[in-house]
Amino acid sequence: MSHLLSVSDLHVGFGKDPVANEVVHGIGFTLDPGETLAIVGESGSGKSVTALSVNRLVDFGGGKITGGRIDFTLGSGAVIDLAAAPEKELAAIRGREIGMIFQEPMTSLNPVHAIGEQIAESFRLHHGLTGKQAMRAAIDALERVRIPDAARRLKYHPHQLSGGMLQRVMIATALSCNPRLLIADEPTTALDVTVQAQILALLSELKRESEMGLVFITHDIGLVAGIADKVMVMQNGKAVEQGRPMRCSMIRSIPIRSIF
Amino acid sequence: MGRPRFKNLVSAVAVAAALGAAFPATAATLNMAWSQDATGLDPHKQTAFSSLRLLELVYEPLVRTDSDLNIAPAVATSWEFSEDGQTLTFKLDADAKFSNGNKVMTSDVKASFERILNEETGASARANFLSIESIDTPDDETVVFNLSQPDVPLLTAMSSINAAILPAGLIEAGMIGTETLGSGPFVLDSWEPNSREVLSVNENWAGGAVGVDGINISVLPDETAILAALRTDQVDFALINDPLVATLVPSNPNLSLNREPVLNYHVLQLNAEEGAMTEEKVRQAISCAIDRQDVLDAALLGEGKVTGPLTMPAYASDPSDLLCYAPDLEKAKALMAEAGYEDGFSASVIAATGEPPTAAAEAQVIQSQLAEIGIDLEIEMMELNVYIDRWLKGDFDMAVALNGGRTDPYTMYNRYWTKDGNLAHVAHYGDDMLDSLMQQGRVETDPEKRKEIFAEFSKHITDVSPWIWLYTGYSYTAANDKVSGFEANPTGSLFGLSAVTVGE
Amino acid sequence: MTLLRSIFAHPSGRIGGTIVALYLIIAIMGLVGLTPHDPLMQFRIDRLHAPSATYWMGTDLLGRDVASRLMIGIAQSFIVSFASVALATVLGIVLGLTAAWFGSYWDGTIMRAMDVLLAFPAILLALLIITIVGPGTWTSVMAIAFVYTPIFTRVVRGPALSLKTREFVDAARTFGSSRTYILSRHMLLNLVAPLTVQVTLALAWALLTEAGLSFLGLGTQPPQASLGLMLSEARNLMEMAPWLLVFPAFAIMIGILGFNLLGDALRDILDPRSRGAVA
Amino acid sequence: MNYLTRRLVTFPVVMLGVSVLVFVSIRLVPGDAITAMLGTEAGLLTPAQRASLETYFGMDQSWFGQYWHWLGGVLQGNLGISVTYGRPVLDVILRVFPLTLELALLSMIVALAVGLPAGVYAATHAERPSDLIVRIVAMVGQSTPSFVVALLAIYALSVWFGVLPAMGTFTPLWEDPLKNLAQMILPALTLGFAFAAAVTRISRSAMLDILSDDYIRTARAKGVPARSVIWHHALPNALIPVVTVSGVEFGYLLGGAVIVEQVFALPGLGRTVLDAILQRDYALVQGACCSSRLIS
Repeated sequence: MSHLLSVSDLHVGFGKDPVANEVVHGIGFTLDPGETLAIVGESGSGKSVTALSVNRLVDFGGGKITGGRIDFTLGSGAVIDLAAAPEKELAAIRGREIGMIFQEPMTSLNPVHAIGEQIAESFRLHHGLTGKQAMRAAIDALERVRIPDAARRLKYHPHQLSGGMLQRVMIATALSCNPRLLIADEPTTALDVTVQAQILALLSELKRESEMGLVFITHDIGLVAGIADKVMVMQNGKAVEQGRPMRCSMIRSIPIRSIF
Repeated sequence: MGRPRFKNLVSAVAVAAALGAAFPATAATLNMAWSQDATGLDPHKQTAFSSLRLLELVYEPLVRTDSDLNIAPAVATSWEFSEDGQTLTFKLDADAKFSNGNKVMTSDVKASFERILNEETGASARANFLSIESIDTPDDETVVFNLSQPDVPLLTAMSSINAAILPAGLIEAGMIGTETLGSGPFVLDSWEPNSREVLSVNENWAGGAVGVDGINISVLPDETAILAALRTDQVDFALINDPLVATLVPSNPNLSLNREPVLNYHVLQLNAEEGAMTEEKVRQAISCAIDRQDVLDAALLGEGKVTGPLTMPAYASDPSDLLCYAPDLEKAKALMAEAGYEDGFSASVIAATGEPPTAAAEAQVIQSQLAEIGIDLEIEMMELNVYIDRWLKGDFDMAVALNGGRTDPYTMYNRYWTKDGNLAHVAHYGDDMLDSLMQQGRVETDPEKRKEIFAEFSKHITDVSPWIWLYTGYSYTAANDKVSGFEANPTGSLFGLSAVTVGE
Repeated sequence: MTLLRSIFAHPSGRIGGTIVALYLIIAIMGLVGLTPHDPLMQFRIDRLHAPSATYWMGTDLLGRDVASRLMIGIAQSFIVSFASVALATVLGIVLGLTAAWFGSYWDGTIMRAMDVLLAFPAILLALLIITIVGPGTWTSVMAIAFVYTPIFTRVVRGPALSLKTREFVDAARTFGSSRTYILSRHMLLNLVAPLTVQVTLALAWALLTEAGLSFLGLGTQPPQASLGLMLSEARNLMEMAPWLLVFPAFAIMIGILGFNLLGDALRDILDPRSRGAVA
Repeated sequence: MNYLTRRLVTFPVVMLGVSVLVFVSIRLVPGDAITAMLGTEAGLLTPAQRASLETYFGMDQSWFGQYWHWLGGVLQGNLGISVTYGRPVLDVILRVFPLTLELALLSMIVALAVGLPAGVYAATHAERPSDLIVRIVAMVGQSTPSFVVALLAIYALSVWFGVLPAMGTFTPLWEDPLKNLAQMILPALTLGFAFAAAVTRISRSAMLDILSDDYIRTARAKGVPARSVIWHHALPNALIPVVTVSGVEFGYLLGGAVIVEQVFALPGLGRTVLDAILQRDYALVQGACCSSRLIS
């Protein structure tokens, strides 16, 4: 049974000569449905770039995949190498098959549109729902992420909601089409501790409900134990450690410098 | 400043707009353009060329000057001086009517001239009529002017639109200037200043049938735009001031250009009361140093004719025998040396931007010509009204000017060269000979003698040369092939439009 | 001179920089007199000649060499633009800083005065100054400066207000530095970036206004030459002598293009916020 | 809310300042309504004639008296009588005002219609040759004096195409929209062209900033197609800086309008003010200047 996602020998570079200034040097990992992989590393270790390479968002940031494969099993069972796929195909996969949430909820939602509108947009895009049905679905999505009184909140604009609330909206949007894989790029870093715990609990609950694969990127080793089935530690663009969480070697591999 | 009643003027505008009386309405409407718009509607007060051109179509003076500059009938059919020249009698045209149908009465003539003479009105041409002591109207067809002394030029002064005959009723109501009611060939339907005038035919005009149904005049300040409008048949007829634009008209097959020599003269006025130019020899040196034909060729592309002080054909003499009309640099340098200015002096010249359009070019050519005899000239270009303000105060060393010409030498120059002339301080010069010649010219009734007097005047003034007379330009009218029958007039008057027809 | 190197590294900076440098050289040559012919000399027999070997850009109505006049024209337009923008910058800095630093009362009056100036249509304000004082180079400089000062005042006051509250200014105060020292040393240095950008854009705008004023007959006075005056003189000769219009028009266009490109480059180089953004 | 109240309080003060500045400066200009009307013939006036004309033009009172009289009039909505038009200043302004307003609005529309797409195109193709071409064309637009563009437009149209917008007169929109637009298109394009260049550059830099913002990345992560990422997500946010700058530029449009109205012979507010100054029509200059302040 092929994995949901298997990344092998991934190389990613930036700027005019991506090969010369390469940031990710030969990363490889696999993920099965319902499984959570935590990617840990200090900032600048290439973990976010790896995450962004999976759904090729790195191309928009001036980056380029220079080597390796990213095999992803679609809902239809077909396997596709995302690294080589043309942008047209990728656009169809993003949102429908692969969802993503980011670190800064405050700036990750369009300030000019109401949140209801932004959620409904995914439904319209991938399920062809019309205005009224899409709004109905948006309300369900918000309730699914435990946002009270969802109907009234539809008309709110991002600046009218708290960070935690916004992150829930992000999750609702990302999961609106029941993607098979969710990439979470440090979703809780910008939130204070109490809200952090709620979001983590929410993520693990949702993961259990839908057999969804989760790639969880963080620099906070403490979080990994609670949520991750597998861990990969990255440093300077390379994977220095992979395996079950809580293996003592794991801790040694975090360079001392990062603690201070 | 009471609120002038302009209701019917506004309603006329609304009617014209609603009718869409804009061009090309009926084929017989003449679409015309000029660059400077009239600045007012009161014929007694207005002096700007553009205002006179408009008012000459609406109002009529007692007599008119035809294209050969002879006096022709207008409101009056006949006129004669008495033996002793102390009275001037006019016989009015029986069927002369105002555009509202009322007959032109002798009382209207009397009221009009009383308005001109009354200082309250501020009529600009008042100085020309000071010899009128009283006006009698023995019957309803004759008007007799009793004069304090013989005044031959009075007749020509009466031919100017500044002596237009207004309805007495309108004068009492004080409505001159906001309403127009004249006895001329056209009626002013509407006037949007700086934008457009609409004229229609005055059926009651005593001068016979008018060739067109009406005239739409557009004001296009930029003359290149006028040329473009002519080429695209947006207008059929146009007045052009700038010779540089006028010479481009013939390049289009269907456009024809009409050049008409005018009386207005281009002149370099000197200030003979201050500095080096108090020396007569220095002024003569300047006259000899300036190559008039070269200035004409450079600044106006040769569009004009070198002239002496008198520009009207009747009195104009061949300028070549006047002092230094053939440029003579050696003589100029010699004169400068004799006057003790062999290494020259510096002075400034004022000129108005764009009025005439060639002023800047003329000033620069004169500057380079005078540099050859050591005169370091600094040019001061200024906005027209600032220039006029300084010109009226005589506050200049030199001035590039385009002054108005008249059909009679006396009315043309009495303001500058007579002892009590209003603008003597602007002329910056005066001597007894000029004054006496002027007075003799005024009273002399025999045309031959008058010619001799003014020829001598013209000889003497160029010798003394307080001013350097340069050349006269042309007034240009351009028309496309649809327009026929226009006869230009040296006074620049557009009265000829009354005889024009607009074909298909 | 790292600034120069980074300017020439920047794509539009390279083009803009070379154009402005070229213009400066031409202007200096014009002023010094290194022109093919004497710009004021009227060869009236060669009037309105098309561009030829002797007259590279042809001759004008009075037979003067257009190429030489163009060189002193560029010099004149540069002088008017630089002087007016410099004056406007100085006025802007003084007014902007006083408004920002002293606040409330000063701020109110100065900004209201600026509103009044800004309320005027630009050409009209220049026209009034020029008609009162009389046309000429220095009056055009004053007129353009007068119109541009409010903009500079705002450009200075904005950042100055925010800088005033920043820590390093308080820190400087704790060191006991005097007010003028703080104003000049700290504030100004931080304003250099927005100011330089505004200056280059203002130069482009000043060139345009000078041309507009000359078109209305209120700019530089004959026989002197400025790009705007040459354009307005060529207006009626457009058909007979197109070269009279084409060369000055291109000169102005490329000149302003140079300033704008330089301004863009400087904004990207100096403005920290957008340092990362793609140029 | 305090921005609005501050604006309301300062507005009359600024207007007062403008009116005083205009009042004094127009009177400092040498030459007056009499020389403007009579030209050199004004020298022939006898003192009595001059005095009567001065009362007619209201120039005999002291400056302070004239200003006080004018201010009093304004409060009752009477801006005085224009000497050149022989009509109340208010009527004259109301007749010429729509033209300039329409010209300014049309040029703004032209500028946004041309500038925005060009800016967006340049931003989305950043650093590729097409981006440089768009920027150069925008720069050229911004660096050509409007009267040169106007003159060339008139020459080209009249000589090569034999067609020309109606000049001299103005047919208001409500009277004959077809003719009005035919007349206003070319002037609006000329005035709008330079302004479009400015809009292009502003929208380009705004778009560049926005395209690197987080919510655009989110939109892409949602699988939103590229085209609607630009038009639905990025552009609305880019409009904010474009609109604010256009507001400021609107004031400059009036300056530009003077020259375009002169060359295309359109009797608008810009040209009326210019002629009023040349004619020394004090009341009209005063009224027109203050009203041009209203629209900017």
